[in-house]
Amino acid sequence: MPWSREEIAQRAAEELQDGFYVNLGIGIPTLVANYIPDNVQVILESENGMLGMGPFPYPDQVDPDLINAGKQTISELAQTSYFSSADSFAMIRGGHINLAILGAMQVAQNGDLANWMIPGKMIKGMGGAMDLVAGVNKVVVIMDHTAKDGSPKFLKSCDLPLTGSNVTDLLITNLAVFHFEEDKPTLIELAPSVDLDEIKEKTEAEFIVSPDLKSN
Amino acid sequence: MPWSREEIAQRAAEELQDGFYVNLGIGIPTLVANYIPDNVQVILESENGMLGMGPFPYPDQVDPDLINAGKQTISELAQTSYFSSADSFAMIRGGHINLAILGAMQVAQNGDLANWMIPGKMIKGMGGAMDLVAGVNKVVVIMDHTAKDGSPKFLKSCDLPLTGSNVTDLLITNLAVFHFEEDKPTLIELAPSVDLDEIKEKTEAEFIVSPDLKSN
Amino acid sequence: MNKLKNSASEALEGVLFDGMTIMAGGFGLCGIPEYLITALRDSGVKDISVISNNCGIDDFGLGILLHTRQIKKMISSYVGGNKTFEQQYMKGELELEFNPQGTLAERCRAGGAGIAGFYTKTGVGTVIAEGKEHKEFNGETYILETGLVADLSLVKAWKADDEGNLVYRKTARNFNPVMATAGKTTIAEVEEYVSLGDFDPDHIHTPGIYVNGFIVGTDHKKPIEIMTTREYVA
Amino acid sequence: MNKLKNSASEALEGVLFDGMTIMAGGFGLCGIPEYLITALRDSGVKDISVISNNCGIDDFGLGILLHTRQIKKMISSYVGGNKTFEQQYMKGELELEFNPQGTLAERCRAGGAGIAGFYTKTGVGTVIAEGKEHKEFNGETYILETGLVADLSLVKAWKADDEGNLVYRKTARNFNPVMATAGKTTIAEVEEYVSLGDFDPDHIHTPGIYVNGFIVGTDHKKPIEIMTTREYVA
Repeated sequence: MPWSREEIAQRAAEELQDGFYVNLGIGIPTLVANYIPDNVQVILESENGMLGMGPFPYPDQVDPDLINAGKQTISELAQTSYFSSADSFAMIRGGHINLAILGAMQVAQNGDLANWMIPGKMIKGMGGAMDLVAGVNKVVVIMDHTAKDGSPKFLKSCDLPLTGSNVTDLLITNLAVFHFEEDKPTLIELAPSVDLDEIKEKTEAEFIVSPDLKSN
Repeated sequence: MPWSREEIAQRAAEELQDGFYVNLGIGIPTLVANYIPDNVQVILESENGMLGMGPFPYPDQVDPDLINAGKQTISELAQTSYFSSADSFAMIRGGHINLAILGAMQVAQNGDLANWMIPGKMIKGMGGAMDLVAGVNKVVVIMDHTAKDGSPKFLKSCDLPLTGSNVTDLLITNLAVFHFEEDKPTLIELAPSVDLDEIKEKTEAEFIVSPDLKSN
Repeated sequence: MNKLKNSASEALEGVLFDGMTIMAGGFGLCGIPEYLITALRDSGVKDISVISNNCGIDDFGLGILLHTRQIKKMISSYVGGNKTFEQQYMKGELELEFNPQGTLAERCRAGGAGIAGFYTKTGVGTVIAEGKEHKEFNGETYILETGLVADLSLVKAWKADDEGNLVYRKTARNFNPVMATAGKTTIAEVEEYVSLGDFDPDHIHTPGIYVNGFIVGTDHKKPIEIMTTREYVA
Repeated sequence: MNKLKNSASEALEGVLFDGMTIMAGGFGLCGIPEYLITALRDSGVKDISVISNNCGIDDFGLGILLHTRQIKKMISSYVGGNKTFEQQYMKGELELEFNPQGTLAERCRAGGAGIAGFYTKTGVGTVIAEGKEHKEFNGETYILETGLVADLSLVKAWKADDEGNLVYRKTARNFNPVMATAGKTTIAEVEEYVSLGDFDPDHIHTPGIYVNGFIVGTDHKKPIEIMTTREYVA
């Protein structure tokens, strides 16, 4: 049984380590905040200029001057600090954020990531995604393993315009988890009731199977 | 009669315009602050990270956390702001300071300025001088017209290592004032009892004499 | 020298011309100079190139300058959620230059700081890098991006004093401080005017040197794009 | 995660090694990490390259590391007023690299901000430009300067909270905020420890993400190099 969106988020949350500074992308990555382990303290960064992002505010505490990078109203915490967009991306580009969790349209076996535009459609812009994948220490990508028509999204090479080249460190899909090192990605974990044959069938990218492959 | 140090400072103060942001170098330039005209309000910048520099503090208000770029204790004003060295030089390099008044060892006819090192002597470093001459909109240089041995300091070309090339906008010596434009510097003003012959004799640089040459 | 102006139109007097480049602070609708944008619209200035992270929404923020077709070109990182924008762009009536958000912020900082160009890893291997100079530093590839300056920067702050010192509030700070440094002229819009000396000089975000004038707006609309809340748990 | 350490030596445990590069904040003797410099001396770490605007005076600040000959190289903008420095340099026992002050500050910022290099006008036509890449932008010549990072940055702030958020005081801020961003490890020395939540988050100068640990010093000496005062006029 493939992982649900919540289960993907939960699996991604396992990558969080105590003391990490983390940026969560828009969409499923946002859900990761709900699964931070009890013994782990992380500080969430929002690239519009905030460290120490808190949960959504109570209805009577909504503040139009306090939003996250997804333009949602949020709250602050005791450790919160604010800064300019230039300082925010200095932090991101300078490698000070330990982990980013981002959604994707396509990932290639060399770690290329495409998540910002589909040619022919109106392009909305890359926002801060290119800066995040270029600057953050570890980039965890989460996406469905295949497109709605069943075609693979984990490819030999992306055909969509790239967000970054050779930037993915870990790929978590609804079927499996892949770890990226020097050469080829390594399959390290399978979703419940998913077997290697199904992964091979639904994946275009070449990958290695870890000797310690974990089944759930 | 040549201008005294105070008179040179007083002449330099005539270059101040209302609303100007101004950086005063160490030494005689510091004296300029004593001659700011009554109808002119300027804001002094200190490149160690302060806008709105006030006068020396009263003895019981000395604060070791509040010094100017010459490491002298100073005071703050109602409009004062503090910032980092990076932000300070962003301001200087970005052309936001209207006027700098600096001392010099040598000036050349093309506006080259040397004021930071004498080969063979222990070099102390250029501090912020290279940044100031490269970034500030108008650079006013003040120096004695000749060295102690009588040799000219306003030269065809500097033989000391440069602080900046083609950076001088106005040169005020104890004998005269020169304005720098595209081609050659123009002599625009003489100190009291100083005549053109004396300037010619004591100057190596080629210069034009303004038709409106002002005698004092 | 009191930099307080009586109105947005007074503050913009003499600085507007057709074909000019204008930076406008804000992220989404957060921290945008509402009244100054309205004054821009009312001025009728045309063929503007606008440098701003976003382009407002259909009926608010920079979006209102699309309806009047005053914008010729946008330099932004994200323009989603604006139908008018999409229509004009698809018809070829509007030029668009995308910059990665951090590159856009850094280009504004560089412009204000006298840095003509800088090397960044952001965008290497993407369309953003096409036609740009590539250079290796310590075995890694970087691309050259250039500094940006504007004829006019319009910023939104929380408070200002007579000198034009500015303080921003929470995430409404965003692009405003860097854009304030990169305008040949910079006009600020604030919610509160304080007396000289009321600011702690250690807390000033934008020193007055960057601010040519400011206006005090009342009843800023500050619309919320995506209202998200949690419930009180008994 | 409380980043408060019990002592300077505890804060530096495990991060020192011979031949390392260390950034130290401060301008003259203003805003220097006194206790951390003493701990550096006591650690005996050798052959350090130090990036700091100045090198203290003979018997205070970084100057004390000259007496013990722990410094191999200084990267500074101004080293006047230090006899020990002059002697060791003249004897060829000490390497020295001068950077214009603004270039030094910007190189530290660039290092912390992931900017590999940047183009500046500062130093064009001087010895500083020798051997550096020159490039024209809009008809003006600029030189390429590179970003600087350090194995360790030692900074001095006024106050810190548990998270390591820092606030500086007056001109003691100087190089400290940029150097805090450019250390692989950054240790701060403060005068006052405040509880989490005591800072207004709009007033924090250095977010805790840049600070690995901090110590609270008591009775900082803060010597004054040039005491200048005016008289009360009756």
